Amino acid sequence: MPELLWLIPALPLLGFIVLVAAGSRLSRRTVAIVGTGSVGIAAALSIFLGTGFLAYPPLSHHYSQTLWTWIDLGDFRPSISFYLDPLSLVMVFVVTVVGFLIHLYSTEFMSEEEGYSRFFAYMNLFVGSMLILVLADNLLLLYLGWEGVGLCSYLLIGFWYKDTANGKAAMKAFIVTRIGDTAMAVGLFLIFVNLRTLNIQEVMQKALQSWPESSALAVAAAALLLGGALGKSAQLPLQTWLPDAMAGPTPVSALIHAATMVTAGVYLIARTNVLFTLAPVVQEAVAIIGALTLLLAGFSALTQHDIKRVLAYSTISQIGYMFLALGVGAWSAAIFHFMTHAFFKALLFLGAGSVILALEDEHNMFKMGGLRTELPVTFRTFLIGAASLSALPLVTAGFYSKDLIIWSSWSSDKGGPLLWAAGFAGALLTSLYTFRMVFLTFFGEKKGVVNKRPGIRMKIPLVILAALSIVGGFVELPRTLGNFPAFSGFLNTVLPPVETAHGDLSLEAIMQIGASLLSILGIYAAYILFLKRRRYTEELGIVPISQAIHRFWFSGWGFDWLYDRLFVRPFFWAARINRDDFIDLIYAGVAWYNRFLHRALSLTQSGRIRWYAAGITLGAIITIGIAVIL
Amino acid sequence: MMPQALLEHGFLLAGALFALGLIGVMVRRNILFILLSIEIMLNASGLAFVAAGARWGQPDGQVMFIFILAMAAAEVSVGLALVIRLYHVFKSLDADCASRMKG
Amino acid sequence: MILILLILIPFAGGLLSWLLSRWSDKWPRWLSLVAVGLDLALAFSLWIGHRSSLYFIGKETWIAEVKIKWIPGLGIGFHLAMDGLSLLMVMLTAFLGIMSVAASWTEIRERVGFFHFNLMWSLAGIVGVFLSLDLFLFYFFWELMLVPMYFLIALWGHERRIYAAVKFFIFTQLSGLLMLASILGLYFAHGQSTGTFTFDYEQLLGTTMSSTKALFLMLGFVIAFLVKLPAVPFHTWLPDAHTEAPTAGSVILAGLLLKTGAYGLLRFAVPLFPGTASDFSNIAMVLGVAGILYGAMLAFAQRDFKRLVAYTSVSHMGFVLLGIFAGNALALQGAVIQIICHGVSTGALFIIVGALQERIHSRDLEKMGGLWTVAPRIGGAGLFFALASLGLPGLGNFVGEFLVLAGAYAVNPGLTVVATVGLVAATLYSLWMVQGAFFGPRKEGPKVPDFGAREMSVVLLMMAVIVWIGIYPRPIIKAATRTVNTLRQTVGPVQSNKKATQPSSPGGNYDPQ
Amino acid sequence: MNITFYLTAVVAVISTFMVITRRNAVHALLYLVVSLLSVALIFLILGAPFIAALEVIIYAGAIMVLFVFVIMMLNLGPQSVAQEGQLLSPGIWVGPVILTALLSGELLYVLLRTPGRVFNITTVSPKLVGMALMGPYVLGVELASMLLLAGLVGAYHLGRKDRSDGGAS
Repeated sequence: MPELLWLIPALPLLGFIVLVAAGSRLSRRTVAIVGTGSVGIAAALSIFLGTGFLAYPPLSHHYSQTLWTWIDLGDFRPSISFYLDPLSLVMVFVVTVVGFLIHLYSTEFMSEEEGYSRFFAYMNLFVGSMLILVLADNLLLLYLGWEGVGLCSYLLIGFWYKDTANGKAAMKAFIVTRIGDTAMAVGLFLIFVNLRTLNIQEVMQKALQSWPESSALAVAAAALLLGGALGKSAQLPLQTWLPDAMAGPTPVSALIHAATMVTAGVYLIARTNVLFTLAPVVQEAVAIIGALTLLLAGFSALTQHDIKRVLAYSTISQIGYMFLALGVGAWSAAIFHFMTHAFFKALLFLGAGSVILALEDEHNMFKMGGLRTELPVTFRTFLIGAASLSALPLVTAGFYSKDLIIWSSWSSDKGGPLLWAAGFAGALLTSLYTFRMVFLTFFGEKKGVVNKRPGIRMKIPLVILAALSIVGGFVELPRTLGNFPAFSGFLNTVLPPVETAHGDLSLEAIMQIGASLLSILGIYAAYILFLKRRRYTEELGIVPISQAIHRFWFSGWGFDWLYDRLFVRPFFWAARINRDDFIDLIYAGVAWYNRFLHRALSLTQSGRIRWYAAGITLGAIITIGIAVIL
Repeated sequence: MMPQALLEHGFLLAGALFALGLIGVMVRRNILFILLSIEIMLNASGLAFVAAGARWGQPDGQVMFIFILAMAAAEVSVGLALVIRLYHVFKSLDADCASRMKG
Repeated sequence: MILILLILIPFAGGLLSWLLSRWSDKWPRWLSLVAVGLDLALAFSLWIGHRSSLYFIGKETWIAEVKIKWIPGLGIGFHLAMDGLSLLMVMLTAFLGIMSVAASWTEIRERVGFFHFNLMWSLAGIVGVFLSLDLFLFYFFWELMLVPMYFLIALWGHERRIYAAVKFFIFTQLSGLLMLASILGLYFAHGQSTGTFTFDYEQLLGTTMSSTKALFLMLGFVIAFLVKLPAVPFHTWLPDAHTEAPTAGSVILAGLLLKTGAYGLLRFAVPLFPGTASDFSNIAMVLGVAGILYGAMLAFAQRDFKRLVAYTSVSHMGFVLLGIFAGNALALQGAVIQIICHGVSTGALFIIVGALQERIHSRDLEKMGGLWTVAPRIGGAGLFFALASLGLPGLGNFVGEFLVLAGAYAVNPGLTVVATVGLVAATLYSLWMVQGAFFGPRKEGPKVPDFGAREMSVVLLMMAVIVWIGIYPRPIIKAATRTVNTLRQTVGPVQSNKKATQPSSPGGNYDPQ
Repeated sequence: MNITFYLTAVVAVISTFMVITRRNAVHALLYLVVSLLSVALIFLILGAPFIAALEVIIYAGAIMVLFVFVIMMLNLGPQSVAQEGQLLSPGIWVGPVILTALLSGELLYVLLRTPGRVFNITTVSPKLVGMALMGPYVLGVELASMLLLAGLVGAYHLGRKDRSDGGAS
């Protein structure tokens, strides 16, 4: 049974190959069947393997399967092999199931588009690469998947390639993440050169044995891997690419830029948690970066007009939560939030997609409104997603996962009041911007004309994801609410439990109530500000200082501006200046000098005998003169 | 008493004639005069050989003169043919006319 | 004997092509194809036959050898030999030879016979360079491959072909002259110290001489090879030559001629002067890194598609240089793989550019754009090889670059980090190229027919090779193992003395099982 | 010393000077004949009667006659004398004279650096010359014959009238 493991990534890749080779000759129906089917079978297979894993957990707590040795050079023996443990099982489950639902949604969403087969080919390649990433048993294979998903992200952001702006956004995404990837590559070199292996489990063991805590190598290794994670997961300071990545089709944003790829950084850190434990400085940096990112992105989300950009900033912010959890050592909480986030954020993106499709490619929320009667299914599912994102207490998945993170950031020995405060404030921000979006889009007066209502293939994924966004949280109930830690229990063979420093039960309850109230308060505030009393916001918008702040937040805290001045322009300038290669000028100078000599000497060839005779005479004078003097 | 001579004097005369010929080559633009001046120079160098041969009482200097003579004859014949050709082409004896091979 | 055949077949093929071209233009094309195909088959049969002996460290170094007296009075012999490295190089030569003949099937319409004559002779010279073990013979082939290449550029090139051809010729000729001086210097140094004057490689190995003399002699070799490689600052002939050459010329230039530089370093410069070379290694590695970054930046700045690809060669060969002088097994194997993958991927990019130029008569990226709509196959192929050149894992170039960098990291971490920035730079220019040519709105222009069956099969073959090396590079690694080990045995002691503090020498001594 | 030698030398120099300054080619030619005859006399003084005879016969006789023929062929009239006047501006003399003076100065310095060597003049008979020519110098004679042949062919080739009125091919 575990022998089928390789099929999970292989099936989508097979789909990719079929679609690339024969895509232009297949009918749309066949393309949809191949594209969705391959992922669907992979999803079924992963559920099948997962139940097997749960029912009969292997003694070593993992399955592994080696296909072939990739490179064989002395110690350097990375192989193409897959490693299934609870952590990767969760990842595989989310990737395949959410991936399948989004594929299904896309079959309808993209039905009017050119390049239908190209779309599904890229999507399949993405799912395959993502599965390789999460199943890889060594860092090099992980890196392969890592770059593969980056590539697919690039290809899919730039899917509508005829618009140069999309291409630019795609390049930006690839290049910014590649900067992080480069750090990660250096990390790989460091790990291999010092530990003589790239196999993840061996790396962890050897690191524990040979690197003392806070040793320079451990810190460097963790920091370099963190660099990769920051790029891929769009955290400070490499977060700028994600909002622009919304140029891609909406299912792409849902799959890649919300549910799966952007959380690869979280997976990487969780996967190599030993390294981070060995480097407390870096782990603390992870927490701080997470906290900062979740706040900054939350404020930016509050000011966006484009519904997808709101969701993009929200994604950055939620991944910030995950980083916060990782930073305080609440590994399983991060993965838990990853899972619930994948459900509700995919749901929100797909909902936004059907709104956008209905209004003929209208992204601006201020031109929407009153859609709740026009698009009832979309509205209801979107509402569930929004509630889950805002962590509406008790009934939503987001509540359980986010609450766990906020609590951990207080209770963990690595946590603290400041980190907790950031998470706590973030909760208010989250519900505020989420329901701003809901109220602007679905409530109020109607502004647009609905042209296209979602069909069955778009509704099914919405409904399933909405269901998951609710029940997904019940796998892990806090001590105050039934104490059912099934999820973290499942993961505890891979991810060590959070080390609590202040584990007061009553405090936890108080904090949960506080967070719940905050979330509801946020929703209420959004109701007041963006639905009931719009003039408050309008009056606020007139004040110059708030305008300035608005602009600042709207532009994502000016990072783009800064990077543009700091890196992009100088680089372009240098490239343009040196287009003709100044080194060539040196050789051109030599050539010019020779040509000059040639001209000067050819002047002496006057064609006049008298001059030649004079020349000979002069030569004779000089020669004899030299002879005389010597 | 045998007649005596200073070797240097023979050389001086040869040098003077050579110098005059050289001035002629450099000054004159008429190709005919250039050829004449070359004859003067050749003759002067022949004189130097003969003078040097006379110093030792050996025939080698004279042999050299004969070679120079042969060469002068060959040179003049070709040179004069060239003069005719030049005049035919340019309708002038000005050697500077034939400067097509200038750099 | 088979080695002589390997050289003789393209020679004869070239001559016949020229002779038979008076009847029909088809003759030279088919003849050349058959000739290089035969070469590839021969090399392949050698590979199959020696698969295992390539790998195990046996007594004899060579899998095939020919040694005939030529001018014994001067110690010149006709000495050919092949080991794993030369076998790989010969196979690459034959493979790219086939590709370039196929790629110029419709491009070349004038003096077809003479074109193929030059192509074949150039290939024959290259094969000779990869096989000869007599320094005199080596120099002979080294010069032989240049002259036909000069004609290829000067006669069938683009707008500024004469300039480019002359520049190419002067650079390589001058550097070749330096090498000749060094060869003679080595010849006399060996003769003085042992009394036997010989050009034979195996005898010249381990010649004792003073360190300054060794330095100068090595510099002669190294500069010749660096010019060919090319390394910054000797690279400026390359963009002109590559840009102006016809497609087949560019493919051979980028795919093979540059590789002779790398091969020369591996075969001659380092083993002949082991101590000096490892003293020189830091400078060479800096040059390599400079090449990686500088080439990438120049590539990014270009508007001319072909010129852009040409500069990427500078960047990629920087990795090779870095790997060769990092000197451990990882880096050396990485360099070998990079040599092969760069040959194939850049060759393919040149074929694509050539195909585009044949169709739209321009190489200006700003005049292209949106070609994906009309020619998705060209676009897909372009995208694929752009990804290969930016080092996407799963494709061959990644394996090469990663191994080089991992090996170099063990020797010099700081420099390697700088070199790794080259990966970002490679992303920049590769994406820029794809964006400029294939994406964006379609500008008005002539009709662009997509790749036909011939071009598609060429490109697909090259893709297959890149993917194969990307996910299963072990045959290549195996084939080069023995060469790399021998190389490390000559250079190794010096390096491990230098790094005596580190107990397990990085990159590892290893015995393959 | 032999007064005849100096007198003849003066005549030679003056006549040679006249050669290079004349405008009329025929005049120059006649002066050259005078110059050659006086050099022949000097050869006689230096004890080389055979060479003196050759000088008169071949130089003054044959070669000069060749010049005369050519001048006659070219049929140069008075206008060529006038043209020659234009070509001979006074300024043109300066450079060559300076150069030649420098060269002569150097030669003089070399000659006069060592004290004069007086020697007895003995006549070297034509027989001796002939024996030397046909003895050790026979190869030179052969070469000279080749040269003369080449001159002959060259002169014929160059001098012959072209069928096509182009270059000298």
